[in-house]
Amino acid sequence: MSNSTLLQVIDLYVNYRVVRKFTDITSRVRSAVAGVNFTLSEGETLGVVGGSGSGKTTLLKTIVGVLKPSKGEVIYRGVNVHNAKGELKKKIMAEIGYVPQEPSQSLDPRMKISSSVTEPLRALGVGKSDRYERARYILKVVGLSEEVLELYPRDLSIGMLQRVAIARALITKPKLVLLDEPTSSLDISTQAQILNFLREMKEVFNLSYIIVTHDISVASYLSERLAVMSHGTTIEEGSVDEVLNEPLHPYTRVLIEASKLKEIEESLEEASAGCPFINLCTFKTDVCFKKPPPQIAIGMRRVKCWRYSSK
Amino acid sequence: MGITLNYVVRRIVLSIAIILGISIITYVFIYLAPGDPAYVWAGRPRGPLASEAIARARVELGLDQPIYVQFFLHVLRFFSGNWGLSIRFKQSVFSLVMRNFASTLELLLVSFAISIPIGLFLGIHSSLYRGSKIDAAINSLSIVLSNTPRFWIGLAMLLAFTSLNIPTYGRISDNFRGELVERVGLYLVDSLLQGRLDIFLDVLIRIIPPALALSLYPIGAIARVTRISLSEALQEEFVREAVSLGLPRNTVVYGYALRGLIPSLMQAIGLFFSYSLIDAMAVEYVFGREGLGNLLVKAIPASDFPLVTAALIIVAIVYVVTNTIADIVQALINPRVTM
Amino acid sequence: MDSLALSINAWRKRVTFRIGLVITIAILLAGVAGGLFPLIYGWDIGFRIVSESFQPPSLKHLFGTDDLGRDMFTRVLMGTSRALVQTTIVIVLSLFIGLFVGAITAYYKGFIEKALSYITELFLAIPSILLALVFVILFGRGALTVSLALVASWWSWYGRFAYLQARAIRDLDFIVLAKHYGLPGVYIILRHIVPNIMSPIFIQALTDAGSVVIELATINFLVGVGTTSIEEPDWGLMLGYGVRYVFNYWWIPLLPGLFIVLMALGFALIGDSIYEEMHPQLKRRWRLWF
Amino acid sequence: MVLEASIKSTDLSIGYEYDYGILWVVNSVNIVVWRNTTYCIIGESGCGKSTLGNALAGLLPTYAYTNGYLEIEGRTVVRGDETNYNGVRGRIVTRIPQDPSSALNPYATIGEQLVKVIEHHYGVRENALEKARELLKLVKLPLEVIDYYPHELSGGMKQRAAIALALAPMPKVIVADEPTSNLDAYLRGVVASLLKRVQRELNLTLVFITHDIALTSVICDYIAVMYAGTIVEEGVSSKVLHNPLHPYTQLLFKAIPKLGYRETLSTIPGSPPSPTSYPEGCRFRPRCPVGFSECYKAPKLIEVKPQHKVSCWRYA
Repeated sequence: MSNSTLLQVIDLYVNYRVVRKFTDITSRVRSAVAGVNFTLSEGETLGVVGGSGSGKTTLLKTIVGVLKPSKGEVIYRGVNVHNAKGELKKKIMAEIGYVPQEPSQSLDPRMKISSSVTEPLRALGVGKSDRYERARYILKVVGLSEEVLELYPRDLSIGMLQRVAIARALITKPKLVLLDEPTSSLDISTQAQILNFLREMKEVFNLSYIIVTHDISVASYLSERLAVMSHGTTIEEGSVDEVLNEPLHPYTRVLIEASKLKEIEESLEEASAGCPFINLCTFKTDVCFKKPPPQIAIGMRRVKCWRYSSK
Repeated sequence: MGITLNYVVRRIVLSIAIILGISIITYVFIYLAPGDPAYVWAGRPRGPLASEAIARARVELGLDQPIYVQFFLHVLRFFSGNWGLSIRFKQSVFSLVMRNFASTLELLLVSFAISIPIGLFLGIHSSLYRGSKIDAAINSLSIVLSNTPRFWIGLAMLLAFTSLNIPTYGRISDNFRGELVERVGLYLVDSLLQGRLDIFLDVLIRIIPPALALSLYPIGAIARVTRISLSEALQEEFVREAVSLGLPRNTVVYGYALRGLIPSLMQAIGLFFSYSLIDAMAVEYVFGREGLGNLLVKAIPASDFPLVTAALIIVAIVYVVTNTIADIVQALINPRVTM
Repeated sequence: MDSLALSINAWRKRVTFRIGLVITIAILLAGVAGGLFPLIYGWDIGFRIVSESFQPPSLKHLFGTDDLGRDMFTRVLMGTSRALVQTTIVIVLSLFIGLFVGAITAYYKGFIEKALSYITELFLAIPSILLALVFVILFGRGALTVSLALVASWWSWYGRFAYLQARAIRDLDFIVLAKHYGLPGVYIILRHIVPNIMSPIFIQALTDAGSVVIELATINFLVGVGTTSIEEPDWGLMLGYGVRYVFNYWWIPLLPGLFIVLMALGFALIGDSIYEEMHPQLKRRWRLWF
Repeated sequence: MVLEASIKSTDLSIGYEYDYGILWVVNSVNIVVWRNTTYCIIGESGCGKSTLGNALAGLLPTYAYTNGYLEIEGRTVVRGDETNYNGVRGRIVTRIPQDPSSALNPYATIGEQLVKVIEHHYGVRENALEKARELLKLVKLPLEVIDYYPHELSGGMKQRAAIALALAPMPKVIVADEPTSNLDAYLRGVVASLLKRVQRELNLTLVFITHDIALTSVICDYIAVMYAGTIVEEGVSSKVLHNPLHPYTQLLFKAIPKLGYRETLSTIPGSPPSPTSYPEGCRFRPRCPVGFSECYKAPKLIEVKPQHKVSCWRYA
């Protein structure tokens, strides 16, 4: 049972329109997410690593159903998240929790913590006393005292706010929690507290996480699988050990080197019509300049690079 | 690739739609107005032939048509400048309104020529010295200025100037009235075109007091808007960056902080301009100047509805046009505009 | 709770707030007095001829007497209560309508947003005086009609303000999440959007009360449609009627105007001080980094 | 080689005006930064490192209060409560901002911004454009960027443009205030390497402020660790990184997740104190696992090993 598929993301595209200058008559379509594929088993955690502008926040928001994909599907336990209606939709919403990036923005500054935390239950139609009981319980689980319920966000430190945001995601007893940069606005000492806490929660509730972060060490601390994201697509995906020990893609390699504190070669940043990572690559061939690489599966791993296409 | 309508085009289409909306309201207004327009059109006939004359007028005016045809005709007439005849003045409403509007516009332009530099100066300095006594003084002054009824100050000024024997009543001295050749409609320009400096001075002296009274509100309002938005802009990171690069104070304030504010300030000034129209009408009335205000005061007791609506539509159109221009300029200046 | 703390701070630190409060309280007292006059002295107190006409201001007649010999001060006080009631109606109703229309405009993206923001724009463009005339034709002359006409024009101002404020917060995570949980739009607008946008708009409305007074006075000054007869003790009307006497009996048009100034100023000073308290970047003594 | 001091501070304290007096956020800082070296200041948010950086770059607002001395390249910029950065700001010291997307002027192209700065400092109109191109080449940006507006650039490119802008007045000292937060590991490494290369090529003094401890080992010669407004440890980077002495530094280094490291992270109990309620004596005392009675007195920063100073009673 524990090996069954929980979430499947199939060839996901999310487009948006841009007008470069106001004098432009036409708008161009750009993809924030361009062809993402992965499968997540129950109890498994996926770390998505990517810099700002790589489309990782858009990916999370699409998986959770806030944004609509232009193409592709998100399948949660055999149900397409974006087509679900009525009770089924509510059930899926309850089973997928979402923790946004900025804890200070994810809670209404004019609302008591108790109301904010119980909001998902209110949407599910849970009665008031049940809601509060559940809120008290969940706050105890995340290690906050009951008094917090009567406070407003401005009374709490940013680390506590993050705990409250996580508590809200956990209140509906989800199976899968999506975390958007859970530690990027925290201090180092608070970051360690939250990371340990997330691990603990995972064991207590048998959760799956999808963690999106720009810090590869944070991702590898919490995850079993790792996906490296850039230019809107996952350029490499595999188990943490495989990816860290034997990176296939040149970008993954420099990411790991940079994290191992080696001085790295600078390069011009220029996207070409073909592979965007030409400048990083020592194996480039003619085809790399012409066409963007396809996704290639090697065992349980996937990589987007022409180098492996012949194998 | 999707086709987007150009922002400028969209803005213009929107403003035309708004003017159309206003014309609908005016139509409702005239339609609801007491009295029979056909009766008025036929020249208030009496006697045995009256009903026939009214019937003829009804056909002429298209009042026998169904309501939507009438409305269509109304819109058509509206956009072709045929706004009917004034009941009180027995003249074409369009030309009457336009002539008077020129006078109001002249007053407004002079008052904004006074208030824009003063308001900007006060606002910029208030924000540069914010928290100080200068700032407190300027801020209090602008609150007082923008909360004094303009027509009341105008009245006080009229009294003061007249007791000093400075002629301020009316738009132009009666002696010159016949001598001025109207070309543009703005007397200040016309007199200069004619090369008559004496007329120009006479017109100028008469326009300054009402323009001053009228400029109180925009001075205060522009100063306040400038102060608040410049204070915010000076907090911005790129202004700090300019400071850290050792650029001189004037470059930082005018070249960096203020440059980004030009579009929003223009928009605000456009708004104040259209708001001031009603004030201008009241001030005009006080100073006995011809203009939309005096027209309105005479037209309302006479139930001259075509004239009243036309005069007010001008106000609405000025509002729409100034705002459209300000929006378009904003889009032209600001490279960040997104849709 | 927040606004109370702000007001206390404003009282402690700002002379302008104290001046504004004193003026406003004085005007309120004048309004109460003006409202009580007819109850005490009979319904015709404002119209009663008490003295010779055109008496200059004196201790007996503080603001002098008008062309018919009525006491101007009594009439001005009665005008105060009238103006206060009218201003309250205009501000409260337009604030209410504007706040909700703005919040709805921003919350429902797409067609509703476009349509409502165009409608707001349209009402912004229509001069209030035109709406006043339309309303007078529809419902007859009178103070209430003109107040409602002013509401019909004034709400659009708050509608746009609220829309801009709400647009800035509608994509914040807590609103996106609430929407995602499937909470109804009414709940989100009432619990999340309105509470987060209202305080700057409330302060704006407080500051605007002065403009409403002036606008009402201007309309009545020009066309007098806010009154049912020329006898009514309305500020704008009194001034408009008095204009003809400005050269000979200056107190008739000029003195009632003082009250308009005071009332507008009182509200504006209070609103402005609270605004300053809310924006620390305006408060700090600060001369760039030079 | 004789080391010359580029930045020298003596008992430098910086505070801000707030409702109930002055809030001192930086307390008695004594540092010496040698010329042509890279000096890192690390610490958690709210420890005063950005305020210290602003003091170095001459960006303290006028409602800030100062105490002590600060000398930059032989010019006294802070003496007691007087500050004077005239001729220092820009000419001698510039700053690389934290968030380049808000620090670049959104209304002007990159070229216009560079030319404006070069013209103001060196006044050569014809050469200014040439100089701007050289700067872009130095930071490895494509030359067509000169005609781009900031919003048309990617995050990494904006940061390079901001670095070019900071180099434009040809300063001797550069203060980089967390220039890499929000970039991924690769871009972070790229920006750090770029800064290091520029520092070497142009013989600059670089003050690098960061909370990213991993990055410091790549580029820093000296490291100062700040906690609650004071410097608790300072020294040559290899010594501080590999053999930290202060209990705070030791705990902090253990709290950072390392690549491939899966054991439970150790944490520092509690949270950093706020400037309104600094504890008496050693400010780390309430959270310190090895504190003792001496710690109720404020410790001094003393050299306990060659080129390695620490402020802790255990080494006194």
